[in-house]
Formats: sequence, C-alpha cells, structure tokens
Amino acid sequence: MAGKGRNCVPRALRQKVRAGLWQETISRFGENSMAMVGFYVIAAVAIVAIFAPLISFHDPYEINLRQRLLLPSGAHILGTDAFGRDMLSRIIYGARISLLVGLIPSFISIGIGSAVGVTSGYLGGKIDFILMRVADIVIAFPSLLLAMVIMYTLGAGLSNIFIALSFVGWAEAARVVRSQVLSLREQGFVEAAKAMGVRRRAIMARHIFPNCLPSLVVLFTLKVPEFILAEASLSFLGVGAQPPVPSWGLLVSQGKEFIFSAPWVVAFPGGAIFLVALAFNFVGDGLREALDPYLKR
Amino acid sequence: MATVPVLIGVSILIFVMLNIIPGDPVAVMMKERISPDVVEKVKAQMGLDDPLIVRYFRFIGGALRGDFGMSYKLNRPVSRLIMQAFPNTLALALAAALVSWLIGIPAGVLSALKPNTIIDRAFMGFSVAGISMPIFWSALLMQYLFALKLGWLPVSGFYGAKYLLMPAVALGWSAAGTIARLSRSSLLDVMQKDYIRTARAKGLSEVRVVVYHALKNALLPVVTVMAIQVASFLSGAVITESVFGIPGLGRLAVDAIRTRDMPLLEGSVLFATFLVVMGNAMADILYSTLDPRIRYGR
Amino acid sequence: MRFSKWLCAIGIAFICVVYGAGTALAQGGVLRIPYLEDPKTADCQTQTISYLLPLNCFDRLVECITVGPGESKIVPGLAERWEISDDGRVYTFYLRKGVFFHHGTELTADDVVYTFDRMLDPNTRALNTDILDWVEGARERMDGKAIYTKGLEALDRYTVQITLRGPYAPFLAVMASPQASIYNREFTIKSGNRFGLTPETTSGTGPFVMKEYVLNDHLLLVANEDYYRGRPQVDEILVRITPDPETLRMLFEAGEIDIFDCDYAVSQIPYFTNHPKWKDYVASSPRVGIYYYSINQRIKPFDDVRVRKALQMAIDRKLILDELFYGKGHLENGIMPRGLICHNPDLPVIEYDPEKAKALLAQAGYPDGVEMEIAQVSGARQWLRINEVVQAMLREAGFKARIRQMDEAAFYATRSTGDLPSYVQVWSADFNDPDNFFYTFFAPKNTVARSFNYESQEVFDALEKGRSLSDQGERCELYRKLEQVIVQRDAAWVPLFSLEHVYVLQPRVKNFVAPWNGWSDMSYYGIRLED
Amino acid sequence: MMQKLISVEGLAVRFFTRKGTVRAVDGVSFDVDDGGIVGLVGESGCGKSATALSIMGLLGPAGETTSGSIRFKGEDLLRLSPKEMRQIRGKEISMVFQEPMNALNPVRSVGEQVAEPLKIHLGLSGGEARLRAIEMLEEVGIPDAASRYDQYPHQFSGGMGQRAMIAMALICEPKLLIADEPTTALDVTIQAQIISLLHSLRERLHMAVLLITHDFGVVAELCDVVNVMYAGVIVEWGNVVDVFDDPLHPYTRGLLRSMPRAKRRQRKLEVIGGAVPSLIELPQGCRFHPRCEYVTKRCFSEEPPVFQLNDDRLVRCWLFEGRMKL
Repeated sequence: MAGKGRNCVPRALRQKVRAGLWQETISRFGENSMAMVGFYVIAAVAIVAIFAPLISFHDPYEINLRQRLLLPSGAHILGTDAFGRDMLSRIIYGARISLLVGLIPSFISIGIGSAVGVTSGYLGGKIDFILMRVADIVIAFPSLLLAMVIMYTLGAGLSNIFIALSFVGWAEAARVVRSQVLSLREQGFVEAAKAMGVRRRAIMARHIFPNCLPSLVVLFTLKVPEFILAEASLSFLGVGAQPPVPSWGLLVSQGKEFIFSAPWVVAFPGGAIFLVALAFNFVGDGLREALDPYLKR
Repeated sequence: MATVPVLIGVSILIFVMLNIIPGDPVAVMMKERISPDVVEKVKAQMGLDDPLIVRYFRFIGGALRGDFGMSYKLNRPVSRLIMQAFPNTLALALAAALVSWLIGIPAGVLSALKPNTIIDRAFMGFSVAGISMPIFWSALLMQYLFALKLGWLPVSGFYGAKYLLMPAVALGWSAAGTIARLSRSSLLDVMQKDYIRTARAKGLSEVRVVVYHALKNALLPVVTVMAIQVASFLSGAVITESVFGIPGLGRLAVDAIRTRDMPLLEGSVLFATFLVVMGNAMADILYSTLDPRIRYGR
Repeated sequence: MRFSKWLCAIGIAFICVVYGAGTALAQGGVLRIPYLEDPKTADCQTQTISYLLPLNCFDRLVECITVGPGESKIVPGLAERWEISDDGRVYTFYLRKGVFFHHGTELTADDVVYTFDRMLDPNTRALNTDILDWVEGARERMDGKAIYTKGLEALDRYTVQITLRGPYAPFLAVMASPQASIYNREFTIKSGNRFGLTPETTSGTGPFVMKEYVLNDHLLLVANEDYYRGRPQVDEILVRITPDPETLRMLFEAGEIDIFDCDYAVSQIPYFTNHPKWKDYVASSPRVGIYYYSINQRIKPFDDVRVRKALQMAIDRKLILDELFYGKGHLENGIMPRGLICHNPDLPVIEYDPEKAKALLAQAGYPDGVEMEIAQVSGARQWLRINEVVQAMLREAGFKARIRQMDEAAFYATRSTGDLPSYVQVWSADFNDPDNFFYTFFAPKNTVARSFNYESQEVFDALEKGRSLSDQGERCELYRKLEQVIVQRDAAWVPLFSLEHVYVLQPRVKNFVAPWNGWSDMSYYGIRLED
Repeated sequence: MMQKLISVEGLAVRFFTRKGTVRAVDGVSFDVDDGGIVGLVGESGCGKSATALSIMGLLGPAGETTSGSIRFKGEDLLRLSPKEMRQIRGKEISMVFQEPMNALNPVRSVGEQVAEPLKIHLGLSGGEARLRAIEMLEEVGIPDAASRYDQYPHQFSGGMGQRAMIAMALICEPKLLIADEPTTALDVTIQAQIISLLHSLRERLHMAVLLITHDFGVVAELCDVVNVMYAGVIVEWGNVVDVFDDPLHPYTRGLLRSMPRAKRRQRKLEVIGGAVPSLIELPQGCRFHPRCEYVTKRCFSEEPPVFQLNDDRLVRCWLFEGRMKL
C-alpha cells in the first residue's frame, strides 16, 4: 500500500510541475525585453532562411566578373562580392547554412552528451569512470585544435563540420547532465520508481532525463552561437565550409581582404553573425533566467 | 580529473588521428619544390617508415624521460620550442583573463544589483557581445580602428605592454560574457541569502553589504571558472596569436597540425592539456583557500 | 582580504611578463620587411620554401642578377671567374680572395667542396639534393655508398673543380640558385644540426649578418661591414613575421613595414594603384613564372586527349587575367613563360571556345559533359579565387567541376602519389633555364609526383637530351618543339598566364628592384632608405 | 505605566509577485513598551515576519509598506531616509533570525561579524571592537570566546551560532530586539538555554523585545503581552496569562490546543483543520471563517471589527459582539 501511494503521488506532482514549468517559463521569458528581441531576430532569420529562394532576387552562386565589388545600390542592396555575386542573396542563403551549423551540432552534441551523462551518472561505477575520462580528454584537448584535426581527418565540407563540432561539444553536455543526474538519483520519485520495479532504462529515459531538460534547453541555446562562431573560426583557418557555399563564416574570412577597398563585403556577413549569435545568447540568457527556479531545484 | 589517463588518452588520440589524416610531413616541407627521390630518402632517415606502434612507443618513451624529440619541420627540440612560446601565450592569457574579469565581473555585479533594468541589460549586452563575434572579426575591426584610423596602438607584434592591449581585449572580451553571466547569477543568488539580510539588519550601507558580505561569496564560483579559463586561453589563443603575430603555443600547434609535425603536435597539445588539468587543480586549490568551509573542513 | 592579494599577484605577474617579453624596436636605417611564414632556418639545404636568408646572408659561386624587368644575367659571385671544359663536364671556379665569413674566417675552395658534399651527405637530410644530381659520385654519396663526393675537388686554396657525370647545360645557372649558397666547413660542422637556426650558429659571406632570430616573431639582420662588394646601404633589416595577410596589410598602411607584396592581397592592386598616397610608390615587374592547371591523365576521362583539349579551351583566361588580376600580366600558351631563355612568343594561341569544347567532349563520347574535381590547398584564397571562377566557366563547357579543398599536407602527399586531380599552381624559375620547367613537370618520376601522369617516352628522351646539349640555340630549338608537343599536341597541361609581380613601397624606400624571376624573396643589398 | 517604545499603527504590507499582490500585513497595530517583551504569534505565512521586516525597513524590492506608521521613540520610522534608517538598524533596533547557520556569512569569521556593528555605528577601531566583541561573546555564553572569535560559522553548532547572532544583535545595546523565531531551528534543550539567555540579557540591558514565534510555549515563558496574528491581522491581544487561561478567539484556542503541554495530561493533540488562506485572495468576511468551528452566517460576509473586552483584552471575532465593554 505504501509503495503504491508513494508512486502515485510524486508522479502526479511531477507532471503538474512540468506542465506549469513551460507555461510559467514562457510568461517569465516574455517579460525579458532583450530575450524577446533575440527571439524575434532568430525567428526573422529562420523565416528568411526557409524562404530564401523566394526572398532573394539573385542567384547567390552566379558569378559575374564584370560586376565585381559593386557598392550597395538598388540592384544589389548589399553590393556584390569579389566575383560579382549579390551579397544580399549570399547572406540570405548563408543564413540557412549558418543556422544549420549552429543547430545541428548543438542537437547532436547535446543528444550524445545527455545519453552519456544519464548513463554515466545513473549507473556509476566503472562505466561512469570510463565515460568521464573520455569526456575529460575531449574537454582538456584544446577545442579548436581538436575540431581542426577532425576536419583534416574527414576532409572539408558541411557535414564534416557537423561531425567535428558535435564531437567537440558533447563532453560538456555530458558533464552537465551527469551532475544533475547524480542529485536526481537520490530524489524521492526516483526511489519510488525503483521501489515500484521500474526498469533502469525506463527510469533513465522517463524519470531522470525529463528533469534535466530545463538545463539542456539553456545549454542548447547557448551552444548554437558558439558553434556558429566555431564554424567561422574554422573557415578562418581554412577548414570550414566549402566554397562556393555561402556560409557566413566563409563570407567573413574571404571578405576580410576587402576591409579597405570594399568594407561592405566583410561588414555585412560579420554583422549577420554578430546579430544572430547575440540573439541566441540573449535568448539563452533569458531562458536561463526564466527557468531559474527549476534549474536550482 | 585524473591527470595521467587523460594525458595518455590525449597522446593516443593525437597519434591515431595524425596517422589517419592523409598527409606527409616531408612532402609538405618541400611543397612546390618537391622531389620524389628526396622525399623517400628523407622519410627513411627520419624513421617515418617504421610501423605505427614503434613510432608511438619511441615517442612516448622519450616523452616519459621529458624528451619530446625534435620537431620535424622546425628541426628544433620540441621542449625548447614550447618553453619559448609559453611565456608569450601566458602573458596573452593572463592579460586576456584580466580583461575578461575587468569587463565581466563589474558587468555581472552591476547587473545583479539592478536586475532587469536598463543597466542590467546594457552591461550584460556588452559582455555578451564579446562572445557573439568571431575573434578574427573583432580583431580586424579593432586593428582598423585603433591602430590604423586612430593610431593609438600598434597593429601587431609582441614587444611590450601596449602591443598586448588589443589581443588581450579581443580574446578577453570573448570570454567576458561567461564571467559576467556567472557573476550575475551567483550574486543574484547570494543577495537572496539570509546573511545578507542579517548584514542589512546591522545597519550596514548597501555598498558595504555588497562589497564585504556578498561579493566574496558570489565570486567564489567565478574564481573556479577563472582558473580554468586562463588554462583554456593558454591553449585556445590560436586565432588571436595569428592575427596579432604573437609567437605563442597556439600557432605552434596549428602549424604542427598543418605540417603533420607529430612530435611538435604531441608536445604542444600535451602541454596545453596539462595546463588545463593544472588549471582545474589550481581552481580547486584556490577555491579551498578562499572558502573557509573547505579550508577548515566541515 | 586574501582575494585581493591574489588579484594583485596576478596583476604583478602579468606586468612582469609583459615587460620581460621583448625589447623595443630600434628605428633608423632599418628596412622593415613583412613575412607571412617563419623561414624556419637559414640553411637552404634543408628547406625549399624560403629564400630570404640565403639571398641576404649567403653568397653563391655565381649570381643571377636582374638587369631589366624580367631580364637576368649570370655574373661572378664568390667565384671571380670560371671555366667549363669543352665536353661540358668539368667546371673550374676561381674564388675571389679575401672574402670572409661573418665569423671571421676566409672563404676557401675547401668550403665549397664541403658545402656541396654536406648537401649530399645523407645525414644532412637535405631537401635540395636535386641540384647536385649531375655531380659525379653524387648518387653514391647520397645512398651512403661513399663518404665523399667524387666530383668535388679543391685544386688549391682558391680553386674548386666540379666534375659532372655528363654534360648538364643548366649547371652554371643552378650554381646561382639560392640552394647553392656556400657555407664554411669548420663553422658549419661546429654548429651541427643547429646550423642556421640561431644567430650564433649562422655564418655566411652575404651582405647581412643574422643578429636576432625569434621564431614566429622576427628576425634582425645587420649590415655586413666587411662585405666583399661593399657594405649594404641599409643598416638593418627587420623581418616581421605575421601570419595574417590582413594584419600585414595594416602594418603597411600604418607605416610599420616598408614593402608590401601584393601577392598577399591581389585584389587590392587597384586600391593601391588608385590611392593618392600609394599610386606613385607601386613597383612592378614581370615574373618569370607560369600559372597553369595540371591535368591528371590517370583520372578518366582525362586519358583522352580530346577531353584535355576541351579543358584547355573551356577557360576564359583573358577574362580571369583582366578581372581578377586587373590585366597585369600576359596570356601564355606554352610552358616557358616570358623572361625565360628560349621563351617562344609565336606559339599558337589557345582560344577560349566553350562551344567547341562541348563538341570535343561529345566527340570523345561525353555529350552530357564530364564530372571532374579541382583540388586546392584549403583556405589558399589566391587559388580559390581562380578556381571559383574557373568552376563557373567550366560549367558552360560541359565540365561539372567540384572544388576539393585539402589541407597542405594532404594536398602534397596526395599529389606525390600521383592521385591528385587538376589543380592550379604557379611555377617561378629557380634558375633561368628551360630545364627548370620541363624537367620539374615531365621527367618520369616528377610527372607522377606532380600528378600529371603524362607518360611519354618521347618527352622523357627529349628531356634527357636537352640537359646534355651545350649549344644554347640547339637547346632552345628542342625545348620549343617539346613545348608544342606537350601543350598543343598532347594537351597535357593548361597554360594560363604569367603575371606581373606588384609591390607597394613606403616613400622612403629607394633603389627597389623587383627580382627578375618574380620571387617574393629577394636580396635587399641594393636598397636605400631616405628619411 | 511604562512608556511606549515603539507603536505600530495600522501597518499594511504588500508583496508584489507574479501571481498577484500579497497582502501580507493588513492593518496591524500594537505597541511595545520600554523594556517590555511582546509576543507575536501565528502560523507561518500569517505576516509575522513581514511585520518585523517592515519595522526594520528590510522588506526588499518586492515588498512595500503601503500604509500605517511605526513610531519609534516618537519618530515615524517609515518617514526616515534610508540613511537615517541605517543608523537605527543594529544600533537602536536589532534583529535575530531563525536559522543562525544561514543568517551568518559563511566566509567571514564569526568575530568579525559580531564586531562589525561596533565599527560602523560606534566607530570603534579594529582592536577595540575585537575586545568588546569577545566580551559580548562571553556574555552570551560562548566558552573560550577569544579563540572562537576567528572561527567561521560552519565551525559553530546551531546553538552557539544563535548565541553569536544574539551577541551581534545586542553588541550596540539596542533599545529593541526583534527576535524572529530565534529558537525554532534548535534542539529543545538549546531552545531553553537561548530563552533564558534572552531573558537575562533583557534584564541587564533593559531592552524591549518583540518575539515572533509560532510556538505558544516560548511566548508563555518569555512574554508579558501577546498578539495573535492570523492572515495579516491581529485577531487577539492580551496579557499572556489571560490569553493562556482564557483564549477567546477560535484561532487562539486552536493554537493552544495544538500545543503539547506538560502541565495537563492531554488525551490528544489537536490540529486546526485547513490551511492559512492565500494572502492574495482572502476569503470574504472573517479571514478565519473557512476553518472556524464556531462559524456563523455573518462570518461569511462581514469582517469582524476589534472588540475590546476589558482594559487589556482585544479580540477580532463576531462571537464577542455582545460582550463589548466599550
């Protein structure tokens, strides 16, 4: 009887808490003006990225050597680059690349990281020790160098960037999740589930992982700008996206040569990176604040 | 962090990867003036034809005796190359850390004292702006503005304090956001604590409450991050070093990757890893000296 | 407060490190040169990349000097005269007397023998042994079968005799190349494997003496007061190593360096030539170097000459030259560029004709076009720029090209096994002889190692013959024919153009002469500074 | 008759939260005489602490004293500037909190914290302050005070911590001590020690005490006068003995019944059914009516006024309408 009671109450409570969690988070988030601005910026960029072919007037890949480095004008709102390609179209199409570069590795690295973190934290023992040593190695390895080495190993290209950044990023997520799991493991509802004879895997997936979600959401949002910048850095080092793909990082690192003669070629894509990264950072901070009571539990 | 397994893991990781990556240290040494005969001969002389395992144990054997061997390309002992580059990177890292603290801590503290006000938003916005720009971009803009247009600072080089200013800001600003976030949330937390109420109940001025009673508590977690951060600057200043022409560790490591210079890459990355591990240990020590609860046991 | 003590300690440590880190740079008669990548060593036998130190700190038996834009002449150097035997095998050099190394000993014939023997000594791990390949006994020495080189002999204190295993016409020109710089026996042996790495272990006879060398940071060369041709005009050369081209550019604009090599920012040539501050200080010279696309005949369908011809026709070289390089150069239709002896100005022109290229592809059995790859070193923007444009042009002609970026080490490793797809490159003359071009690309091993895989016995034979002919006219005839065979008949190589090399100078730099071959590295002996 | 030290009139405190405005204190009036000990009793969440913090001016950014006055030595504390208020806090009025371990700063030594008010209010030098603080620590019964001066709070036990808190509060010899649940977090034996300590110190320093607690036992041992507070208002006021012997308000009765007593042998501890209402949406009529055993129809709609039964007995309940002596 006791077992039954213990199991029912916390579960009901927990669900109630969670339903309230997101609602309240959204309302708290809405009160943060910076975070909302960030959110709108991201939404706008996402829309632009999705509807890129409808929005841009020019083919972002069309080279026209007779129209190189034109100043911003009616025909080319943000001017043209060193190949006579329309900057605005390239930035619009680049939004697709850069958003993907931010989102996909964040998603993968946090996915891997939370799987490792939950396993490691919940099972403990040897598995924990080994997984955490592997995570230590990845964290201790200078991340940009690690990404470079991976890029060299796999070869340049967008999908390899996803792999490299995911590989670099998972360990941090794993640590965050693990430390949360360690404290969750001791809590009542987990004990209750155990007492009920719920399987380990189910406990991890249904009881522990959902409680790590608030911090993972924050981590995710803050990883996105980090990866967008990391791609830019890799492009600077020559192992980023492949031309003529217009990733923003590539646009900046290729355009910086023109800072004297055609500053718009470097200023606009650089500004785009800055704006989007800043927006994600604001949203991440806003989320962190809005989720604060749940993160501290 | 268990130092030894991590270092061994890192050394194996580098070794394996360097052997998976296509590339040939002698071919890249010669670049356009390559000659197939010479490549063969020199590789044999350098022992690059030996099996993987042999080469790894040759390296590790030397490393354990403190000898990382000679850089393939630079033809100098790896340990000396590292010791020459290290002070420069250290200077950059400490200066950058100082900048990130000077921006991050006041911003975080002021934001926390006036949460959700214009002040909060402005200070946090400024510190977060730093982590929203590629370093090479902010560096380029700074060089353009401060060195070229205003002429206040030298463009690049490494010959004294004023040369260090821009790189330190470029690198430090990029980390200030993290520090600011942490200080802010930590101080917000502390300001809710009972002992802050106690302090106020004693009739202390708000300044004294914050400075004497809140700050030390709030900055304890920040200190831990700071030590790790210095270590990561040491290893991660690759781009800053390139843009500002600082002869540091990061450039050494990147060149080593580019030229498949195994001894140099192993040496520099292991050193950087060691620094990160030491940074963590430092953070623990620092934390325990600063926090009486740990200092005197519970 | 313990906490603030910590901060103090960190602050003090920081200040100490900063002030300890370097000394202030002296100004005055200092020529300030930018450098993108550290030269690594002054020993030109063990590196093939940088000629800066060999050209300024060392001398050679003979020198190749610039006598006009793109024109060169071989003149006496450390050897005041020389004799070549009638069969072209024995070279006798008579050394100048009273030439001293920087550390104070006099140059003797033995030093010359030592220098070249050191190059061939397997323990040196020299990378430039090619240039001595023709010396008698060189191969035995390299293979470790001999402990000296048979063909090198000091006849007396000031006379050195070099015997070749057969006649090799370009040998004198080779002796003028930077790799053939002369070292001192005693000093070099004493310096061991640190030779060329530090000021203490570097000594040549050249116009400048290495005084400071901080890896990846700077080099300071000072005038050699006792230089045999007279003290150089400038007191010091400061070489600032800055791996970022934009930083380098800003250093120049901020007046912190004296010479800007527009190779670092080709796109900026119009900026400089139109800028009121700089337009009068732009120097340029033709460069004896050719831009080309390689074709790997091992990769299908490039084994088909029609496909290769189509590729030659599919690139609008004129447009690239005009737009990307602002017309600063000339189209080339062969292998020997302008300025090289035997250059042939009357070669048939390769016309841009995408339609004809398509037709040729169809003829070869590819009516729907051909897929191909263009390889390049990742992030190398001078190549990327060309490749991106060429990629678009090729599309018009039915070639669907993909640009494959590889990092340097992978690029050269793949290339040396003969597996690299087409790539664009430039080859500038090391010495003024067609052999330096033809042999480099089309000799049996080289054609594989540069991923041409152009296996033609006819060509191999002609190359050997060309090396042994001593009559200049006859040699030129041979090379011109060979050029037509390779480029026009077999379409094994896609010539693009030769470019001018553009430099921008600070107004105080006088007497600047761009080197004949268009290298970025040059001797700064003749430069004068006016303040 | 003793003089009034502090006189709270119609005090109202609001907290502004996301969910709505919390009317934590809703028109509270009481006095503390010079040297007297007044208890403020009620369940948690009834506004006791808010009243105390309002007196101290420490409500924080979310709270606000919306009306009323707090006359301390004839001056309205609510009208003082922050700076003037700071000079009163810790010097004239001090406060001791519930959990000493949380109320002491973990990274400063206990002695420093105890001595701090001396430095800021009396301008004592470090050495003087130290000596005085050690004396005070001895006085509150901390053995070996000189060496414990430099220890940190985590090295103190709960009881010792509370003694240190008291030392810190009393070091400037204030006129009024507000003790907010000073014994709640402590063991029963320690509770008794702290209570007797407070008792003796009050005698010696001749200060007044406002004791806030949910524990009638503590009130009984220490106080002269007691205010029973419920949902932001005072529902009963009287002499401790009277209230104990003859609790009037149903809430007071409930509280007393739920208290274990050593004197009479009790069959069963009772609890008051229900919970303290949300202070955001207070019930119509009497605030206590949803939990009241004696609820009448009137209680649902009309809020009872204060009925004075005799000179020193007030109650806020319709039951006593007829017995009004005024």
